[in-house]
Amino acid sequence: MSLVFAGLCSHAPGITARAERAPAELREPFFANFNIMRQQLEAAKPDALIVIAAEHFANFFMDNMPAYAMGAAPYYEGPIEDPDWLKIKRRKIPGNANLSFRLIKTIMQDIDLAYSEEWKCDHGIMVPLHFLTPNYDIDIIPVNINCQTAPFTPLKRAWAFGKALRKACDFVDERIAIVATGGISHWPATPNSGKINEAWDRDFLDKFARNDKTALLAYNDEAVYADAGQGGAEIRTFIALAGAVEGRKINIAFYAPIPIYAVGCTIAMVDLDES
Amino acid sequence: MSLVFAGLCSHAPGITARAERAPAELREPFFANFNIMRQQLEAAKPDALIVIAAEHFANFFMDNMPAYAMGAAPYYEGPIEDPDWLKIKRRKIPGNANLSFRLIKTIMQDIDLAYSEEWKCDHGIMVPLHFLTPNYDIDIIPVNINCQTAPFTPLKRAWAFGKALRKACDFVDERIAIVATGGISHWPATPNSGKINEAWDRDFLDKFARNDKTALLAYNDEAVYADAGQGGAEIRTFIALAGAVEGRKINIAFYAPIPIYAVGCTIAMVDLDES
Amino acid sequence: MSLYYVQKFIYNINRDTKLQTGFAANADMILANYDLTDEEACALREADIGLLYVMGVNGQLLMHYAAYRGLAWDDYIQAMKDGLAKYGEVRAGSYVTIDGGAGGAV
Amino acid sequence: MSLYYVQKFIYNINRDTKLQTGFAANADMILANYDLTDEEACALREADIGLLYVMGVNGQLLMHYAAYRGLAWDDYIQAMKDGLAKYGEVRAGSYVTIDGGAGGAV
Ligand SMILES: [Fe+3]
Ligand SMILES: [Fe+3]
Repeated sequence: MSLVFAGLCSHAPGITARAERAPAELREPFFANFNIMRQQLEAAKPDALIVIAAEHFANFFMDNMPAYAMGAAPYYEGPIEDPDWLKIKRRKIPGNANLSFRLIKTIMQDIDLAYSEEWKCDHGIMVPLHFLTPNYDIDIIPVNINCQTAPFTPLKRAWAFGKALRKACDFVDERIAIVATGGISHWPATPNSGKINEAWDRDFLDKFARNDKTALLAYNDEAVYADAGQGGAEIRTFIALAGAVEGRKINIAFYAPIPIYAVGCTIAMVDLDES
Repeated sequence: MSLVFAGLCSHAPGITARAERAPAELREPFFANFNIMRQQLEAAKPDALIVIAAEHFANFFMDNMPAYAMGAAPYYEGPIEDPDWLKIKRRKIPGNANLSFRLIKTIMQDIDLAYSEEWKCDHGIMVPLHFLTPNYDIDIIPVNINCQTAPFTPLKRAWAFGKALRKACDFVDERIAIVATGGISHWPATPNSGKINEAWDRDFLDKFARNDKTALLAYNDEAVYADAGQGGAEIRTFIALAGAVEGRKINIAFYAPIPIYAVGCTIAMVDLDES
Repeated sequence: MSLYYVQKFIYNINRDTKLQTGFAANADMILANYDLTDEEACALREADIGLLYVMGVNGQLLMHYAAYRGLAWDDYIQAMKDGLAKYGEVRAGSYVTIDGGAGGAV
Repeated sequence: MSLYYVQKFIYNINRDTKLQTGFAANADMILANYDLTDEEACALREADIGLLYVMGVNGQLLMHYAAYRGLAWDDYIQAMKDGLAKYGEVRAGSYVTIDGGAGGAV
């Protein structure tokens, strides 16, 4: 098998844009766990990193909104946001179109994904890369799941996508890492920004850590919106990762609500070697 | 059940752009069968007409190429081509966004279709509408299957899409008509334009008429390209229709190679009432 | 009713630095490419973030547009609150304010 | 090697009458928005349909571009044949000519 790393992290733009405004006793362990994740990712020596993201209208609009899309370009660009605002420099990021298309051709036998021969990354991908591949020296392959506008990708299809992605990874010779990135409960980009439903988050993370497919797919959009806000739709990225590592537990390395970052900040990794 | 009409027709731009250049003994029976199809469509009193098309880069490019997309706009526009070239006037065409989204929400449980809140129609939709709804007085819902650039939508997924579309049609109260439109063998937009593999076409149409799922899904992209040209990829629209009327035979009302129209011209209809 | 095109303009300009240059040079010429009411075109030109929020622009589009138009984070949050006070409740979409903005960090 | 952007320009202009107006007024300014070699920009500006065909532009894009640039049907087919004679075989993509163009209607 060629999946060599699987993990999940938050991507809220406040993590870099407003980094210093969080209390040090929350920020420091959060960033320390990003560092641990980076070390484990590097130790896995991946040839490519697939980022399963929930973008925020960087590439996809309602003129053509795919349930999922995968990048297939030789390079990508980001961030689309004002670099001074996000505090991440705009740059090109290396890709691998040939590998992308090999993965896509396998996945599309089961999952009707769109493919994109150009891609602009927003904070949803740039914040994770800022911490995990700070030298931008690993080929990335961006993936988006529609978490941004209803009708959203159904949860069971997000799971099926993760499973199909895993099958495709196992089918290529390259060493593949997957990082999913999304928020749990949050009310971003509203006056409620900073509101976090910690009890809901911890209950969700418990199901996620146990990789309880039935429990994860039992959520419904209306309840998630009511309990977990607009940002709750991003649980699709968690569920896709769970599908990709079906049957394995997921270690929650860090969780803490950090209101000025507007999300319950999360770092999770999967031990792919455990029996 | 609320599917009230199902049929298929050719859409090559030469059918209108170069109408008078075909021999009258071929053109007249072809256009007469378009007329019969229009009468049957009108007699079915549909509330909306879903056109399953193979577009030609009217709305979708390799920056975001969906396996299929469905329109969800209050109106559409077309043709994108020079109206004097296509000989079809540019106009708005009525849509029904509410109905579109009800269909999409059902379909997306099984099929990961993209949705599009605006859509520009090319000859792939305008030529059929020119003959079938000449007064543009029926709400249309455009659908595209990627037949234009590899990797194409797998044939088995095109079939599955047709089946999911049928399920969604049966789930709404409106009376729905479906017209699929595509070419069989052809080498369009090359110096070979006009080349037609009649033997291959007739063999394909035999399988299509019998609605032989196994035979239809046994085609593969390499052989179709070799035997049926660049345009052969459009058999996906035939296969989606076959999936939508699974178990029913399809009547080939007309078939004749018409080289100046660059395709074997086809009209087919399904008797939805037969037991 | 052209919220779709308000959002499409924001989508396009948020991701395209060449369009940003064109908009800085001649905003009206760029806005003329979108099917907008006068109120919508004015809100976009004047960066009336509060009104755009109340109109129902998806927050993920508006947050980036506010940053591109130069609003610092706290000012952007305040602009939405001011918009609610001035124009009333959010008219469309899912980016409504709940509980009067309770739980917010700013 | 920027066939992707040659095709993207054609895709955009085929479907957008406002872009067509801008291109008619100042072709170079519009083409500057795409990552093109000099040969590519020249072929697009001069409507060298034969060269664009040989470069590997998808036929479904090129057919519409030729019509937009005013080529009648038979002239468009002839332009591809002339391109093959002048520039050699199609370099990329699947819209190759087979059997020397046998079976064609024009
Ligand atoms: Fe997000
Ligand atoms: Fe076609």
